[in-house]
Amino acid sequence: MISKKGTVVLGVIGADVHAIGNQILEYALREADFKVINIGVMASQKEFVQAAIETGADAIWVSSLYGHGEMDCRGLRNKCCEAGIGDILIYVGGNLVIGKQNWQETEKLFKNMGFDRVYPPGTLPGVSINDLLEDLKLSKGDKK
Amino acid sequence: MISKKGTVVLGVIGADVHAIGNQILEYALREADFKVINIGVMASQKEFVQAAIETGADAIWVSSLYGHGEMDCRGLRNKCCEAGIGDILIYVGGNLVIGKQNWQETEKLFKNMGFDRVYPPGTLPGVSINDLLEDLKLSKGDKK
Amino acid sequence: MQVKNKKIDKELFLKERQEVLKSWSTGKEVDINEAVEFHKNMPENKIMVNKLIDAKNNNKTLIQPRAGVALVEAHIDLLKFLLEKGEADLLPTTIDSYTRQNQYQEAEQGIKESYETRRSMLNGFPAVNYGVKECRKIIEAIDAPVEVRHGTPDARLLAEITLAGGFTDFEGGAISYNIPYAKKVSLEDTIQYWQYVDRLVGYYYEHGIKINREPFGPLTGTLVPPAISHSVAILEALLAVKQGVKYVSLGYGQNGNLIQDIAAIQSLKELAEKYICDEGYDDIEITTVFHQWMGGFPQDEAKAFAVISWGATASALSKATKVIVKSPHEALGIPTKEANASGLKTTRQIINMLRDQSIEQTKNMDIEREIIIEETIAILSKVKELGDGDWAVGIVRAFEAGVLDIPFAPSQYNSGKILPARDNKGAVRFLNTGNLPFDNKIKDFHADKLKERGFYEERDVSFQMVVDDIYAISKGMLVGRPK
Amino acid sequence: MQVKNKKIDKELFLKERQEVLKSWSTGKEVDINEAVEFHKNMPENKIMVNKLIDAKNNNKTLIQPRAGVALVEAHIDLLKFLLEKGEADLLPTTIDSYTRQNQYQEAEQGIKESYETRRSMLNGFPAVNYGVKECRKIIEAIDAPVEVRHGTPDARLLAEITLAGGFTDFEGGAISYNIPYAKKVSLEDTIQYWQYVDRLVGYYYEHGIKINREPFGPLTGTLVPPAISHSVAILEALLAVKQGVKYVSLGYGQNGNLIQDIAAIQSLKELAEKYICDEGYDDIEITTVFHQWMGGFPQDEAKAFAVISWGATASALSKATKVIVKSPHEALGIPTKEANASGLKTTRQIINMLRDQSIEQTKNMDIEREIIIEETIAILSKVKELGDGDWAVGIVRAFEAGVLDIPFAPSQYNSGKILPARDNKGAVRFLNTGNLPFDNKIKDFHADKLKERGFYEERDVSFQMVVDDIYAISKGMLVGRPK
Repeated sequence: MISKKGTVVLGVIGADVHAIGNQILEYALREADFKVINIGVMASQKEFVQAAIETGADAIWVSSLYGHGEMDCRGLRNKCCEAGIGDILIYVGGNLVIGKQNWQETEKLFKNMGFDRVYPPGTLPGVSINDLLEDLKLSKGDKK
Repeated sequence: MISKKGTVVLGVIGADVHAIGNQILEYALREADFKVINIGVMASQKEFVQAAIETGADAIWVSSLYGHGEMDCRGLRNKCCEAGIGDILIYVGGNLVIGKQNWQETEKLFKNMGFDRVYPPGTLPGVSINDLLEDLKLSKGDKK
Repeated sequence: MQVKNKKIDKELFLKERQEVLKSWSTGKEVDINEAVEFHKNMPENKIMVNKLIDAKNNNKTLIQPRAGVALVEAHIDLLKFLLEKGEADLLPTTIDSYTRQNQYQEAEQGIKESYETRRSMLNGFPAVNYGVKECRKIIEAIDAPVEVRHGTPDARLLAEITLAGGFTDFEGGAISYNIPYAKKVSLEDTIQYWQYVDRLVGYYYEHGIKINREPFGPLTGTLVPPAISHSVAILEALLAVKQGVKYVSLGYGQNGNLIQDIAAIQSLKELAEKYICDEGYDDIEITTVFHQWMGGFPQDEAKAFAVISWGATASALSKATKVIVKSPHEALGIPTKEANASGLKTTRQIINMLRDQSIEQTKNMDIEREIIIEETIAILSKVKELGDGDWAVGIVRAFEAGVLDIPFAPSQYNSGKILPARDNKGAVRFLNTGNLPFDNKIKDFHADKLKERGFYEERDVSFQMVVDDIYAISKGMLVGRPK
Repeated sequence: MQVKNKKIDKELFLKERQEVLKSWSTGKEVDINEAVEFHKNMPENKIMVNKLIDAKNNNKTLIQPRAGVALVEAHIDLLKFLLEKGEADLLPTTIDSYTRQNQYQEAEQGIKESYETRRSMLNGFPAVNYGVKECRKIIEAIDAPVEVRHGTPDARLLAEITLAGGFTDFEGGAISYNIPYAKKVSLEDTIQYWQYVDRLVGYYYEHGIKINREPFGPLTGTLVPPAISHSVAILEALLAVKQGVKYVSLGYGQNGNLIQDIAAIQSLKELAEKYICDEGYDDIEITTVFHQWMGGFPQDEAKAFAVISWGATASALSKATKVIVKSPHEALGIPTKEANASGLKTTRQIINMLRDQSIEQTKNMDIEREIIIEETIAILSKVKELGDGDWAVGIVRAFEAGVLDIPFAPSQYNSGKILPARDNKGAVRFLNTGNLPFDNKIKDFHADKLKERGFYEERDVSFQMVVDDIYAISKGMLVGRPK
């Protein structure tokens, strides 16, 4: 059965070692019939891009739980463009900045960095998976 | 030993039945060597004034714990004036209004009604007793 | 002595009803047959008894706030908020203090000023002034059972109006809403008032309507030894079932020592079932109510959350049928609706996390349970003896004799000789047993426990301990130790 | 295999120090003789060991927050606030994640951006970049002991700088700050790094300075079975005392089931004392640390307060020496100082109210205690066997063999075969014991417990239970039941 709905590169960016959400996301994506390349915790931007190129991934899912997301995520979209996969979907979620967040501002900050979807802490996997299905339908529709 | 420091009429005003603070106050005043006329809970303005006249009290201590204090306390100073004891010290304390209080406003409200001292919830007896000792010293000093 | 523990004759009851309904203008709206129909058409999930029995059978602890404001629409908004945002299982309508004293004129003034100032000038909902139709607006708007909670010595008209209004639970009793809530009302009077209320509930039952009755457990809410509140709760239950009440929730106010609190809920259930059974009833459903700490609260909200959590913990571990919840604003007066909902959510989280947990019965729990049972039986036996076998007569005489005695109560009919204080582990003991009919074994038990504390604190056992204990929790401790 | 559980030779140690101190510019500020003098002149109440031993002797539970920001003055303000407004007993300095990975360049950038934006761009205090003098500003300003808390696999330079800076407690260990905190760092390396840290602490001790060491108890912080974290804690304690450490605090992260949590603290103390004693030491002070719930928190603050209270309750009833406190902002990231203080105050109130209370030892507590002891002994015996009697060698080989295995850990040196899940009462059991050296009796115990839950929930025992359990508390439950 190769009815995979798509391929996702999954990882926790920067010096962040939060492994549990990452493992749950992998489990949830597989359950939802996606192919998952999990590059694990402490992943660099380069590792994300490399994995996406090697596997022809449809999306990159970046987690950041430790508050340094703002510094770690800058430039990821650029790196993708330089590598020729500029239109890949990039989602990010977690505790993205230090301190209690004004969510609107945080979301705007990361959207301006080129992320397609930005998720607050506590988002359940199903939410982002549904978004992904929708985004993929649209993008695949476009291609037809 | 008649070294009583003064006489206080003590009571809980209105339809309020909170008896415990009242009993503690009585205990604390007696320990501090005051004469106490405790008219107890559910005391009317008339009862306060009557007791003060009959005993030549130095102060009236009004408690109100149930939030109706604003309605119950209006006019007490007037009743004292009409009864010829217009310059008696009147203190009030407790949960004086409904809801979480802006204390400055509540204090102002009751000072405008003619109360000499207004206490927020949770005031320990010692605080008001010290104030009373000070106010009495001043007023007795005046009389000399 | 004119009171007797005897079911009120139907004709006499119906005649008295006419008088009661005349005591304020809204009384004439009450049509009991129409009210029975209203109840019959009510959805099952709005009936308190259904939810309580379901919880009892499934070992769940339900959560209920306190809440009441002066204006109907605001009151409905408040209850909806507590149901939806606060995740309450059961809802209350707390009645204002003027209505509790039958001062309907003053309540009217409070409603008027509340309209004018757009804020509640009353500390509760003045149900009598509003009457049946306005009460039903509440019941129709709220998708949960609603109980009337008050503190009214003579609640006959209040019961008529709120039960006709669709409320399915009514708090209070001849002792619990008199001695802690009134100064000069005689027990003969309140026994008769509450026999009327119970008879009314029984009347509804005869017509197929299940209404729950809940004696007010915590009494004065401060350092009440379990045997005292248990005696009162059971006596009020016995008076109630005599009038045809079938559903009774018996309450207890948290004292703070976990072992004593668990033992209290255990013994309350056990004793109530025994006494109800001894009177020959086999069709009474008894449930239990745990009140979170009723004494002084810390002003700091974080600390108040801790007190609320500790109450939630004790309620869950004691397996009470429901818990009455405090808010983090407790020390500051009546809470905002958000603070009220916060108290509920904290309690909900604790109850849920403890749902599948339990503590085994330990030796100390047994000791506590047994002493409470022994003390309560001693008191109730003497009450019955003083009443020559009649509980109602016994109550009146027992209060006269100080055999029933409630600490810190304002009533002149209470002898006020007993004095409670915490022992070295925070359990509430008797510093003075007054005229309670306790044998030396019980008296020595309490004296020894307090001596142990005195020794530890290097001070005499005295009233100063009581004062220290009263302030202790609001100052962040359970036992009021000297500095 | 180059690691051995052997005290580092003094000369070699002093030589290695020269290398370590060169690894970042601030290293040259460290003058250990001067640092010893600095410690000697420190007031007694700023020394962690003094407070811990006093608490242990007086059966008190101390409270400590987590806290660290990028800028020194802001960090001092934060700690002062937590001490004065939050009523903390002990204080931390939490180190930022770049420093934890020895990425001092990135930390420098974080400090710079924090200055520019006037908000902390780092999730902790970059102590290495600041150096000894700036660290001492903290110690001098704060009237309480301060511990370094981090998550650094190679913390040699961090230890040099912070201990010279006057900190009197240092968290971490070869396993607990590697396997849950790193991806590709070998155990051989971290064992050597931490032998160095312990040797440094031992060196201070030889010069009359008491510094406490605390292996990080909760590991990955989510559904860690007690025997797993106990094994790690005891192994790190054994390595530490070998290097001359005399004061060890062993930690455990709350699992949520009260009986299991109490039994865990009891058995941790018992086991640690046994193993330390078996190794021939009689001069080691062991204290215990209870971490409030380390998993996902509810976003709602009222519910978070309940989780904090429940942790405080378990810490008090288990009589842990100190409790590490969460804040009501936990689900949302790093808390404001006010929220941090709130968590402390809630904990303080619970600890105080439970100060004089205790739960007796029950049969189920004994069962839990015994199974934890049995499991831990099984693991540690196998570790020793694999190491041919050498704990350090054993650790490396045991991880290779999956005899030591930490659930949900990111390290490639962790086999990750074991899987935990809650049983029907919320205690954490093994759904998969992987290669743990458990006999059938232990395996059956866990299988039966989970079967019981599966039966109750009418579903198979599977990974879905684990997923449900991980989200449960943040959704308001302890056990992740199906809808």
